[in-house]
Amino acid sequence: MSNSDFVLAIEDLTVSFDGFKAIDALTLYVDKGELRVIIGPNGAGKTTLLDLICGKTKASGGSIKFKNNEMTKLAEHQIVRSGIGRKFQTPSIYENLSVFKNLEVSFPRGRGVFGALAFKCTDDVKARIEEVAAEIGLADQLNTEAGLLSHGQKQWLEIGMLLMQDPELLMLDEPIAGMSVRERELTAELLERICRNRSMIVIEHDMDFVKKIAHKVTVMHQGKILAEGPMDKVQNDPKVIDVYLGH
Amino acid sequence: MDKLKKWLGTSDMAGIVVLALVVFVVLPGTVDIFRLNLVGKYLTYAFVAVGLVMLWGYGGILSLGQGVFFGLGGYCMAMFLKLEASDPISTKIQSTPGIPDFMDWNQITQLPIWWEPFRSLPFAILALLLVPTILAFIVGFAMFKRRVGGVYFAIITQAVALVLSVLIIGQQGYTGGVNGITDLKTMLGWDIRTDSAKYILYFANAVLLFGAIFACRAVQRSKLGTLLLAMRDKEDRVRFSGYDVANFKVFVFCLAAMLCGLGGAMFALQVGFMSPSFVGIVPSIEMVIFAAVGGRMSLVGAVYGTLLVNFGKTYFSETFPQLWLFLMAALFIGVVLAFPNGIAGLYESYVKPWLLKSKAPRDTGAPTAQVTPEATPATPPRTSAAPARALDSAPSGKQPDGVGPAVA
Amino acid sequence: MSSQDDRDDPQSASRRNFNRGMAALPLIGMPTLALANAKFPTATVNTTKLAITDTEVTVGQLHSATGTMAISETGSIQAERLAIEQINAMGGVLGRQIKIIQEDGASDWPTFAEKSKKLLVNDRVAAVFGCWTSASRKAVLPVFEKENGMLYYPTFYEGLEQSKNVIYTGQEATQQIIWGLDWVQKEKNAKSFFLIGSDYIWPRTSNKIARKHIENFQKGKVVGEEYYPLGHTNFNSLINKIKVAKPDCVYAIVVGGSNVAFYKQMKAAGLTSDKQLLLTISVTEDELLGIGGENCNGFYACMKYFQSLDNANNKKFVDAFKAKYGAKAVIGDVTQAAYLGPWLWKATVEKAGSFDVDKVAAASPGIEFKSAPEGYVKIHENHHLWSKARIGQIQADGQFKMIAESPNLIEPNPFPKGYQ
Amino acid sequence: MSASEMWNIFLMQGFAGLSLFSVLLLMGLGLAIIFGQMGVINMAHGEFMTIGAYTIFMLSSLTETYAPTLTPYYFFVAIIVAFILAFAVGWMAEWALIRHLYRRPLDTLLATWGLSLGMQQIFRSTFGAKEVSPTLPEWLLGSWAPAEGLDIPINGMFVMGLTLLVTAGVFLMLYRSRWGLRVRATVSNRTMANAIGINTKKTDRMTFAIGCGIAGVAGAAFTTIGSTGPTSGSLYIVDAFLVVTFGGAASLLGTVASAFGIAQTQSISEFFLTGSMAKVLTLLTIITILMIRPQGLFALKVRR
Repeated sequence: MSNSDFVLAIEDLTVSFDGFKAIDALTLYVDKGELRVIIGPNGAGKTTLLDLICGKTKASGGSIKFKNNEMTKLAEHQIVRSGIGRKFQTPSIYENLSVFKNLEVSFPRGRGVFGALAFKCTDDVKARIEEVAAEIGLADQLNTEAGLLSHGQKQWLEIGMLLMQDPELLMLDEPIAGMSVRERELTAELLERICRNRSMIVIEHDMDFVKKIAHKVTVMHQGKILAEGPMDKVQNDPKVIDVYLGH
Repeated sequence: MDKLKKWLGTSDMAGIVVLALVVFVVLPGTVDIFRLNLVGKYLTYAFVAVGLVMLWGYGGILSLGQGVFFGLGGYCMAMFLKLEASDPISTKIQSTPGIPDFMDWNQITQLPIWWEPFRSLPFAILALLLVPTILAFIVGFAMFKRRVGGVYFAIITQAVALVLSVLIIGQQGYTGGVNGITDLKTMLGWDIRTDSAKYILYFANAVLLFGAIFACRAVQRSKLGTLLLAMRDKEDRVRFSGYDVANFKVFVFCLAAMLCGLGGAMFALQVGFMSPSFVGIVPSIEMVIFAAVGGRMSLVGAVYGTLLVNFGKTYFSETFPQLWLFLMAALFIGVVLAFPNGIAGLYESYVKPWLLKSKAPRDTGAPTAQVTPEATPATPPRTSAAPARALDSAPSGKQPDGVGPAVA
Repeated sequence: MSSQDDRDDPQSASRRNFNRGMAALPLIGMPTLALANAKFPTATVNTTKLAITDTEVTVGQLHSATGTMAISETGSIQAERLAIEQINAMGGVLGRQIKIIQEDGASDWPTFAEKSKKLLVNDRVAAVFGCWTSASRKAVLPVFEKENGMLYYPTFYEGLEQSKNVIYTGQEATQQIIWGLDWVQKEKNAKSFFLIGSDYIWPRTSNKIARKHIENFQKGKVVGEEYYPLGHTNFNSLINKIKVAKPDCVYAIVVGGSNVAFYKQMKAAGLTSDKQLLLTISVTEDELLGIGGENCNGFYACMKYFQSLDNANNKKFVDAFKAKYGAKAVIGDVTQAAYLGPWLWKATVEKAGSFDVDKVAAASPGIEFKSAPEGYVKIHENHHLWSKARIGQIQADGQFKMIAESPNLIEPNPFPKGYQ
Repeated sequence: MSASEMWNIFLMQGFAGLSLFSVLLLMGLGLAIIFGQMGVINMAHGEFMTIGAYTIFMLSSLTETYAPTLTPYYFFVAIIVAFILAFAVGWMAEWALIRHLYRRPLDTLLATWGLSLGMQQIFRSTFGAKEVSPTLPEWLLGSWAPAEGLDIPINGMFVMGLTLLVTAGVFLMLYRSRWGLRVRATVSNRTMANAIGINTKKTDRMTFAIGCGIAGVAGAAFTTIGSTGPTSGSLYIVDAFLVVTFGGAASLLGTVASAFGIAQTQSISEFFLTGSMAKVLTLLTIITILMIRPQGLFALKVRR
């Protein structure tokens, strides 16, 4: 099978921390335009997997190909620049800056030292910021200091910051953790909308939410893939049931 | 009057204008040339403090080796001035006339080759800017690329300061050793020791300092300034927004180093000598306190802080010689415990609200307006003792129910 | 403790000590006071706007009261104050009482430069007694030359300097080194030497002179020369090198806190005075306080003064010093040299009949001070002092026992030909 | 030079390295606890050592005056008193100062620097600016000569033995006691430690005070090989930090290894080079290695 059909092709990926294999010979493919949800019990290695893809953790072995380019040897910022965006588990925004500045900083221009010095917030940048702000529902909060936002709004802001870069692969680590019911619904809608022209990997625990958004679900356990497929199939897989309910 | 009050309260230019008045008008008009020369000396330290605002306040990087760069800049200038002061006629009692006196005392009979270019003023000026910058680049590049930060960076810069001071003291034939390079007299034939020269140098120094402040202000207001603040807050987020974080840190470290070099050179010109006592650890830490007292986030505050600490030091050491160390100690502890944002922070929280009592909108866009008292100035390096996040744990604690987004 | 006396409220301290000084010294000066001022009107004795009134003359004192050098400079501060009080008790200088402005150099050379400028420009002092390290002197020297001040510098130092504006009351290097080396060669039959120093200009220059003298004049051998950073505390490797080189004599110019570590570790390594000859020019009674005499007894030091010198001048001096600063106070070479400063200045001013710095500088050569604790001193043309060199052996109680003394006064020679 | 002499020098040089190793380790241990375990940059560490040194001085004077017969033995008591005094001062310093600053490690640096200035001035006002020399027991000075030409410094052996004892003690306390468990729990997850009922505040104070106490012991022991004055402690501070950083801050074993490595590098290079150049060489080696391996020699590998 050719890898080039996939946006992301992970093969034989392994990482160990002092002998403990957090990810063990894992192979995973993500299609173009696919929204993949990864579920699994605590310690299954989900977040570690995202860390590996975005370069935060270096792999002990195996390969990660994004659009057929090897990512494992690249630095984090190079991986981002090739089109992978990642949202962290806890909202990771610049609390001291305004919403506007948060988005502006994420705009993919002037990324070098001197580029940043010369960077001007031109009209097209402003237009883009306003567009994204509207998308994430913070259009009227542009001048608010980000630290003052509610927890849910912070999560959205971080997603917005990723959208500024228009990544082809977007990875979200528990985007609805700590959100109210209403916020969850809105987030689900948001994800569906932004998924239209890019691939996404989402880690989530909330099964209703997963059901609502997932194209395909991967279940991880002890650093390995336990099952993969549509939600209803995976849900009925005895192995999965065993893992979730067994011990 | 109200208008003035409002302007003072809202514009960050106001602080600069007031400082300019103090430095260019009030001080020269009120103090004698001896005290003014002292102020000039303090203002050379202010370059370091301004650099530290950028490096420490904005970049979250604490260097305990800024004295190294101050010293290097000063030595570059002093080497030029010393060569000019060592013409064959005024050094004719030496066994080798025409070389600096301390070389003659150390049986060096020929000017070392690396001293030669310092006969040229343009070269010396270039060197005093570039030598500190290049050293900062090498150290910074090596460390930031490997994500050494916080405490570790501070300790390593401290070791660099120690190495350089041991080297300078040990190679006294080439550097003047512990005495330093003394007895500097003229620059291109212009006697720098006269009162008129002191005046001119004072103003030249002040102009350069304001140039430095404006340059730093421009950096703060650029996207780079925003990025520095962003990095200090969430370094990983910046990295995963596609920025090579290390490059920005190297840049701001080099910038601070260059400012130090400039300050050192102005010091050598105004005081008339340069000695390794600036290169060591103690002066480097003292320079950090200048910025801390002034407010680590405020360029103008750093200058006030420098002036205040040094005036205090001079005054107390003249008036209460045995008490002044206690006062310095109290200053260090007090600034950290009670006023983590220094003078500028006090201004922000007491003076400004008073100025704005007649209600004026707050400018939220300018980064200078944002001062967070509890901000951790630096993220610990990856290997620090900071607790590792528990694997795959969901965020705990209650979150406030947010208002729903206006998704149409 | 004792050394703190000088930092009490200066007024009460000086009053107290003034009374003591009065008791100790004959009151010859007092009746002549009014007369003197008629004889020396301020307008004629002070043509350069120095801080001098009909009854008072202001001088500066510039030492490190704080910082790492405070250890060494405390003695000088005390001695200068003692001398000035005694002079005041005798009626002062040209009928004027001496008033002191004390500044703290804080062991920091730029601070020394700053404070010296303050003393000369703002306070217009007639003379400054101060500095200890070469670095501090080098830092203030341009200021004194430019502002035309007068500095009395007490420390034995490396030489290579001579200024109209400085009187060097300590020995320059050749005075301290050459006679001492000749003595160990002659009396102890030392042919090979190991030179050790802290890494800065005085030890390096002194060792250079020592090496030239050993190699060119004594035809001896230098088997090692080592420098350690100031504040270094570990000398075991060095001591092993000494053991390998087996010199007849170790020539040590270690200073400050390193000194203590060096001698304690020498003793612990078995290199005590019964096994190893050691001559130092950097250990005075002050340093012995920190080292402990029991850790280096039997070694030799060469300088011009020891507290134990047996002469009438010295006895009076030591008694006065102890009366003022406590029975435990010790007096080292530099302390004594600092004590000379005010007395020499007084004599010079009286000879010149003026406080003007130019006249004082011009009148300095030839000034004698016969009641110096070290015996007799005279200012040379080059503003250094003629003085004797003496060898003392360290005793367990922290004092020196004088073993030998140069027969004549040694001429100061700050730019020694053949040693550069 | 004969073979036996060469052998003696070799042995003595080896001992010099070991003795420097124990000096570095002893001064690094207290810091390893404070800096390594708590992340507090205690710039006043040297001054806590000075407390120990002055304790020896005070007790030696007392012993000389009131019980001269006990002079050979007071040293052991004095070391314990040094620990207690430094511990008490450390306890107070933590209460007054450090506890407010746990979230701001770089600020602890400034605050403790201020503390060190103040302490130095207190020493100066109390004991005078000049150095003092405590009278040490005669048996501690001098050398042990098992063979002709071979002299082993007794004070070196004493410091070495003490270092061994203190290191063993620290290891035992950290890995075998309730306190150690609490400290390690607090270090790895403060919130969690709090949640399971560990009084982290008390643990912090105890930890800081114990670190200071060990500094006091080090200072007391160093009176046998170094000076006692208001600024004596500051001579050690940079070396101590380098030892701890170089070892990998959180690892005690790393501190031991790094003290050993630095001591050997310095002592061997001092033997072949001049003192100043040896110092430069040692420092440059440390800086270079730290640049290549910023986490130090021993570091925990965990997911971040």
